Amino acid sequence: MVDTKVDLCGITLDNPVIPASGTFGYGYEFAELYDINCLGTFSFKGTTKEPRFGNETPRIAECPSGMLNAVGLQNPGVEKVISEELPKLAAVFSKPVMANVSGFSISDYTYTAELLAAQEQVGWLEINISCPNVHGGGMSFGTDPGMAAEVVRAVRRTTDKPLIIKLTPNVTDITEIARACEAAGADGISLINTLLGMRISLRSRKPILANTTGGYSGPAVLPVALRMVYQVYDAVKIPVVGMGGISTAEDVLEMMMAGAAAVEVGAANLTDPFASRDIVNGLPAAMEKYGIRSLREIIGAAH
Amino acid sequence: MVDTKVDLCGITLDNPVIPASGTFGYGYEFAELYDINCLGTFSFKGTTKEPRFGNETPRIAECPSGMLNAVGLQNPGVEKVISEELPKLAAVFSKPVMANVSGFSISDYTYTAELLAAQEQVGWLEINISCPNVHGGGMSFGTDPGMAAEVVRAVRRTTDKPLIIKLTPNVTDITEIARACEAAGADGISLINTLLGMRISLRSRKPILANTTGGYSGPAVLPVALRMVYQVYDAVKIPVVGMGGISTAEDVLEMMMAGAAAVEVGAANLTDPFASRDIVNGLPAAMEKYGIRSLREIIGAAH
Amino acid sequence: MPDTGRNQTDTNRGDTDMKQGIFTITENTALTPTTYRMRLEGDTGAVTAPGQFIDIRLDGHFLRRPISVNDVTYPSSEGADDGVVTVIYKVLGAGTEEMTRFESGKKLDVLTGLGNGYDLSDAGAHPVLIGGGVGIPPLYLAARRLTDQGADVTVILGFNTSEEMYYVSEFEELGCRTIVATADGSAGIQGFVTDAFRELACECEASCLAEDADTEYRQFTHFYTCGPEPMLRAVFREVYKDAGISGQMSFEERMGCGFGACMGCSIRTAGGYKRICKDGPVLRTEEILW
Amino acid sequence: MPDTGRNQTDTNRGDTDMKQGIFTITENTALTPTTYRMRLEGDTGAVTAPGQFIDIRLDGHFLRRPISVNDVTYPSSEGADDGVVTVIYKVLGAGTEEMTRFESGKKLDVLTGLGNGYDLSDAGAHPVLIGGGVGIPPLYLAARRLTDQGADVTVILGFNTSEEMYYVSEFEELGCRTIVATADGSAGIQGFVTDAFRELACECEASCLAEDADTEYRQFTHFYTCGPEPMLRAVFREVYKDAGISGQMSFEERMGCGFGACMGCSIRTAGGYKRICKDGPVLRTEEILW
Ligand SMILES: Cc1cc2nc3c(=O)[nH]c(=O)nc-3n(C[C@H](O)[C@H](O)[C@H](O)COP(=O)(O)OP(=O)(O)OC[C@H]3O[C@@H](n4cnc5c(N)ncnc54)[C@H](O)[C@@H]3O)c2cc1C
Ligand SMILES: Cc1cc2nc3c(=O)[nH]c(=O)nc-3n(C[C@H](O)[C@H](O)[C@H](O)COP(=O)(O)OP(=O)(O)OC[C@H]3O[C@@H](n4cnc5c(N)ncnc54)[C@H](O)[C@@H]3O)c2cc1C
Ligand SMILES: Cc1cc2nc3c(=O)[nH]c(=O)nc-3n(C[C@H](O)[C@H](O)[C@H](O)COP(=O)(O)O)c2cc1C
Ligand SMILES: Cc1cc2nc3c(=O)[nH]c(=O)nc-3n(C[C@H](O)[C@H](O)[C@H](O)COP(=O)(O)O)c2cc1C
Ligand code: FES
Ligand code: FES
Repeated sequence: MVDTKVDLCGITLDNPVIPASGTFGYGYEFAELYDINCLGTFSFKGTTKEPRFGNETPRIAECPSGMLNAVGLQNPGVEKVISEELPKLAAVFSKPVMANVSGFSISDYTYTAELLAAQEQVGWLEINISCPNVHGGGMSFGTDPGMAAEVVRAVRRTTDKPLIIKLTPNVTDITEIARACEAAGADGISLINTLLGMRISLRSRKPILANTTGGYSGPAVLPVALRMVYQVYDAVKIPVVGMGGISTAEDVLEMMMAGAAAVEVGAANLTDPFASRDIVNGLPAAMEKYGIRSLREIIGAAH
Repeated sequence: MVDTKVDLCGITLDNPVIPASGTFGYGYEFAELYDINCLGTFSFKGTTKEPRFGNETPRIAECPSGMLNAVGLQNPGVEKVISEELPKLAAVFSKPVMANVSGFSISDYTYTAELLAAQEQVGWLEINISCPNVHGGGMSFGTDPGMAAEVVRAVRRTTDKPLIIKLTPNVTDITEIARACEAAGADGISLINTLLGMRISLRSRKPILANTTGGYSGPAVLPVALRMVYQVYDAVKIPVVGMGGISTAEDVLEMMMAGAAAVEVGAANLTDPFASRDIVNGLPAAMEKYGIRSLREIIGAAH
Repeated sequence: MPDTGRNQTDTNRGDTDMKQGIFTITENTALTPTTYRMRLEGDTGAVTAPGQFIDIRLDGHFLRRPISVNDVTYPSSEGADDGVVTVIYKVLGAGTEEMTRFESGKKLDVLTGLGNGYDLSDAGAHPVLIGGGVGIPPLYLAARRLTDQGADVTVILGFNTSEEMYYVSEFEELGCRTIVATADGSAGIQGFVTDAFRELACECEASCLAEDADTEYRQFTHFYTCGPEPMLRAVFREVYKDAGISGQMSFEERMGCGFGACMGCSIRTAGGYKRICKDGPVLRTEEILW
Repeated sequence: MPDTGRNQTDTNRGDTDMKQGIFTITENTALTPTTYRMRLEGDTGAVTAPGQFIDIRLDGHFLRRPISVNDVTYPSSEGADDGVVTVIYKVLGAGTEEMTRFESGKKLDVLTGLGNGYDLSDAGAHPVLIGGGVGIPPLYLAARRLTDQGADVTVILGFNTSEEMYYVSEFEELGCRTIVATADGSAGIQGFVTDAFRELACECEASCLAEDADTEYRQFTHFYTCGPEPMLRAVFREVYKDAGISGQMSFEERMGCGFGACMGCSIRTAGGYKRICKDGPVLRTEEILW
C-alpha cells in the first residue's frame, strides 16, 4: 500500500490533488458528478470584495495543448460567497477548503481575506496576486517584490490561518518575488498562475478575446511551471503548491519531484470533468510504477 | 496573384519566412533536401567569438506541443564560420543571410558582429541577447533595459548593416526592453527566443537535461509569442520579426496580424525538415482563403 | 409590447444531469459540400430537451467542440442497446474539418445533456421556428416534438444560397409548413428569414391562422430560433420587438468547459449573468438585453 | 593496444541522403510482452547501411521517435512496388506505448536514411556482434550482410531474463554462431555479454578460430555492438581496451531533429564533436573518449 498523504501548512491532505481556483467553481457542479471528498481539497473561484461580472465574451480561446481565458474574476463578491456559496458547498464537501482571494488594493485584500478566514470551512487562504486579466489590477502586486510583500504583510495581520501566496509566472525572476513573500510572513507559495498570451482570428483580423489578451494554461505550460517550482523550492523554506498543466497522475509526480508539496489541477477539469478524480485514483498505480512508497519522500527529489 | 513580398530594414524579402537561428544550422543540411533560395532568408546558428562545444547531453527534452533545448550555443567560433561555413553556404544560398550573434561580454558582441557584418553575404545582424542556456551568459543582457541598450550601442558603432535585436520572453515587461533597444539604435526587434522550462525523468527522479533547464519552443509558445509581438509592435516604430511556435502558413498570417513584418520558424524545421519550404508554398492559398492580397497590408492588422 | 409577465430567470428547463460517455460513429455524411451529419451511438439518457448540445473531444485539440442535438433516440424506444444522437455540423475551422474525416466505427468521448434547451410547453398552437444556416439543426428535434404534441408548426429556414440548403424536406416530412429564404434568391424567398417572416405574416393576416388577428402577426403563438448573431438580432427586433411575439433564442459562445464551471461563457441578461453553456444556450426574449 | 592507425574522423559511411516518406504498417506484433516488431512498406531507397535509423512521427507527440533499422528490402530485389523496413522497438514511454496500438494499414510519416551506420568493410573474417536488449535489432541486418559477404559471424546477445529473449533463432538461421547471456541465468550463460565474450574467447584460445592466436582474443577481427550505455562501457573496456579488438559502437542520444541540424545530440570524440544523429550513431572505438 502506497501512502498518498501530504502536509500543507499544518493540515494533512489525503492526497496532494487540489482543483485550481477558477476551474472548479464552488465545487457543486462537480459534486453532481462525483463525490468531491476524494480530493485533497480544492481552491474555490477567486473572490473579491465587490461582486464582479468580469470581462465581455469571448473569454476563451483555444491554443496548442492549452487555452486562454479572460474571465476577469467573475464572482458574486465575498458577502454572497459567504452567505450563499459556502453553505451550499458545506453540503457536498466536508474537508477544509482553500479560499482564493483577489483584489485591486491592499484594503480589498484584507477585507476579503479577513471575512473568509473567519469561516470555519476555510482551511487556507490562497492570495492571488497574479491574475493578469484585470486592467490595473492584481498584475502589479505580483510582479514587484515590494508590493507583493506589502499585500502579504497586510493580510497576515488579519488571520492566523495558513496564507498561501499565488504568484504570476510573467516575471523576470520568480525567486525574488517568492522570497519577498516568505519574508513578509507567507506560509506557502502557489504557482503558476496563467501565462499572458493572445490569439487572433484570421477571419476578423482581430484578437479573439474581447479582452485582447488572456491567461494561458493547460499542458503547454507544464515545462514553465516545473522550472519555476524547481527554482522557488530552492529559494524558500515554506511549502510550494505546484500547478500549471497537470492532467495526469504522472504529472503530479513530476511536479512534486520539482519541489511541490501539493499540486493544483486547473484547465484539465474543464476538458474532462472527471480529471481531478481520475488523477487521484491514478496516483497509487503511478507511484508503484516508479517505485514510490510515500509521496512525501519525492517532494523536491529532483534537486 | 497574391503578393508575399515584405520589407525588412530596407531589404525586400520574397516572402516573410525565415528559418530561425539554431534550427537551420548553416543551411546546407536543408539545401540537400530542397532549394533553400525559396526562403525569405534564414538566420544561421548563433555564433560566438570563441568556438563552443556547448552543454553536455541530454540537450533535448520533449514537451506538450513543443520541446526543450539546452544546446548551449555550440558553434565553431566566428573565424571558422567565416572561413569555412560561409563559403559553403554561398554555394547553396544566393540571398543576403541573417547572421545571429551571441556573446558573454560587450566586447564579445562587438568583435563577432564586426567580423560578420563585413561579410558581403550578411544582410542583417541578429543580436541574440536572450539565450537562456548559458550560465552567466546572454540572459542578463536581455533582461535589463540598461544592459540591452549598452549592447546595442556598442554593436551599432561597428556596422551600418541592419541590426535586429533578439529578445528573451522571460521578462516582466518586454516593451521596456524593446524601447531601450530602439532608443539605442536598433533597426529591428526579433522575438521570442525560448521560454525557460524544465522536465524531470520519473525514472531517475532528476532533470532530463544535463543543464537542468532549457529553452521551450514549438507550437506551445505561440500564444505567448503573439502577445509579445503585439505589445512590442505598439511600443516601437522599428519592424518586429515575430517567432515562437510557427508551423503553418496560417500561423504566419496570425503573427503578422499581431505586428510582425517578417517571421522566423524554429522548432518546426526539426520535426519536419520541409516545414519552412511548405510554409512558403502554403502562403498563397492561405492568403486567398482569408482574402489577403498583399502580406504587407496585414502587418499589425489586429491593432 | 412583448409579454414580460413570465418569470425571466426560469430558463433551467432541461434535466442538466450531464453525462460523459463513449459514443460510436454510425454515420458521417455530407449534406452539402460544407455541412455534415454525424450519428453517434451510445448512452443518450442525458439528452432531454431540443436545443441542448453535446461536447465532443477531438484528438489534437484541447477544447471540446459544442454541437447542438439535431435528433435523439433512446434505447427503449428502438429496442436497441444504445440510443443515437444526431448532430449536423458545418466545417468552420481545424476541428470540424478534422471531423469530416472520421469514419463509422470510430469512438468519441462526448459530454451529453448540456444546456437547458427549448421549453416546448410555451409553444402554443401555432409556433414558428426560425433557423439560419448552422442554426437549423436543433430546430429539427423541436419541430418533431412540437408536431408530436399536436402543434401546427411553421418553419422558416434561411440559407445563403440554394447550394447550401439542407433538411428542407425533413421538416416538410414532419408536416411543418416550411418556408425557405435565400440571400441570393436562388431558392424560396429572396432575402433573410425576417423577410420571409414579414411576407408570411402579411399573407396570413387574412388567412385561416389569423384567429385572433386583432394585432398584426399575432397568429404565431411563440417562436424558437437559432442562427448566427446578426440573424438573432434581426429576429429579436422584427419578430419580438416589432411583431410582439415572445420566443426563445439559442446563443453561441466560445466555451471553456461547457458545463458551468469556468464562467467562460457568461453574458449579462435581465435576470443577472447567465452561463450560455448551463443557464443557456436558450434564453427567452424577455431576458435578452438588446 | 588498440589499432589507432585508421582515420578516426571517417565515420560518415552511410549514404546520408535522408528521405521523408509515408510508410504503411504491414505488421506490428509482440515478440515479447514489451518488445514489438513493426514492418513498414514504402520507399526504402535511402536505407543503406545496417546501424542506420529511421525517425517516426507520432500524432500527439512533438518529436519523432528514432528507431534502428532491423532489416530492409528494396523494391527491385523483391519485385514489389515498395520496399519494407523492419524495426524492433521496446515499450519505454508514452510514444512507444502508443505505437503498440497501431494496426496494419495505418500510415506513418517517416524519415529514412538517417545516421552513418556500421562500416562492414572492416569486419574481417571473424567479426563478433554484441547486442544487449533493445540494442540487438540493428545487429540483425549487419549479421545478414556479413554472412552474405562470407564472414564467419559470432553473435552475443544479452537479455535480463529468458522471458525477454527474442531473435535468437533468427540469428542462428543466418548461420551465425549465436551465444546468449542472461543476467539472471534463466537462459544461456549467466551474466552479461562481456562475461559471455570472456568465456568464448577463453574457450576459443585453442580452437579453430585462433589462427593467429599470438595474443589472447585475437581470433575476432572486429566487433560491432549496440545496447544500453553500461553495456557499451563494459564492452569498450573489456573487448577494446583489454582484449585489443577494434570495433564500432552504436550510441543513443535524445534528438531534436535526427538529421544534423540542431546540435541536440552532439558529444565529444577524439575527432572533435560529433552529432550522434548524423556523424553517428556508430562511432569507432578509436574515437570514443572513455
Ligand atoms: C451551444 C452551441 C451549439 C452549437 N451547435 C452547432 C451545430 O449544431 N452545428 C455547427 O456546425 N456548429 C455548432 N456550434 C458551433 C461550433 O461549436 C463551432 O463551429 C466549432 O466549435 C468550430 O470548431 P473548429 O475547430 O472547426 O473551429 P476553430 O475556429 O478552429 O475552433 C477554435 C476554438 O473556438 C471555438 N469556436 C469557434 N467557433 C465557435 C462558435 N461559433 N461557437 C462556439 N465556439 C466556437 C471552438 O469550439 C474551439 O474551441 C455550436 C456552438 C455552441 C456554443
Ligand atoms: C539512433 C537510435 C536508435 C534507436 N533504436 C532503437 C530501437 O531499435 N529499438 C528501440 O526500442 N529503441 C531504440 N531507440 C530508443 C528509442 O528512440 C526510445 O526508446 C524512444 O524514443 C522512446 O520513446 P517513448 O515515447 O516511448 O519514451 P518517452 O520517454 O516518453 O520519450 C520522450 C522523449 O525522449 C526521447 N527518448 C526517450 N528515451 C530515449 C532513448 N533511449 N534514446 C533516444 N531518445 C529517447 C523520445 O524520443 C522522446 O523524444 C533508439 C534511439 C536512438 C537515438
Ligand atoms: C477559466 C480559468 C479561470 C481561472 N480563474 C482563476 C481565479 O479566479 N483565481 C486564480 O488564482 N487563478 C485562476 N485561474 C488560474 C488557475 O487557477 C491556474 O493557476 C492556472 O490555470 C494554471 O493551471 P492549469 O494549467 O492546470 O490550468 C483560472 C484559470 C482558468 C483556466
Ligand atoms: C535547438 C534550438 C537551438 C537554438 N539556438 C539558437 C541560437 O543559437 N541563437 C538564437 O538566437 N536562438 C536559438 N534558438 C531559438 C530559436 O531561434 C527561436 O527563437 C525559438 O526556438 C522560438 O521559435 P520556435 O518556437 O519556432 O522554435 C534555438 C532554438 C532551438 C529549438
Ligand atoms: S463554458 Fe465554462 S461556464 Fe460555460
Ligand atoms: S538531433 Fe539534431 S543534430 Fe542530431
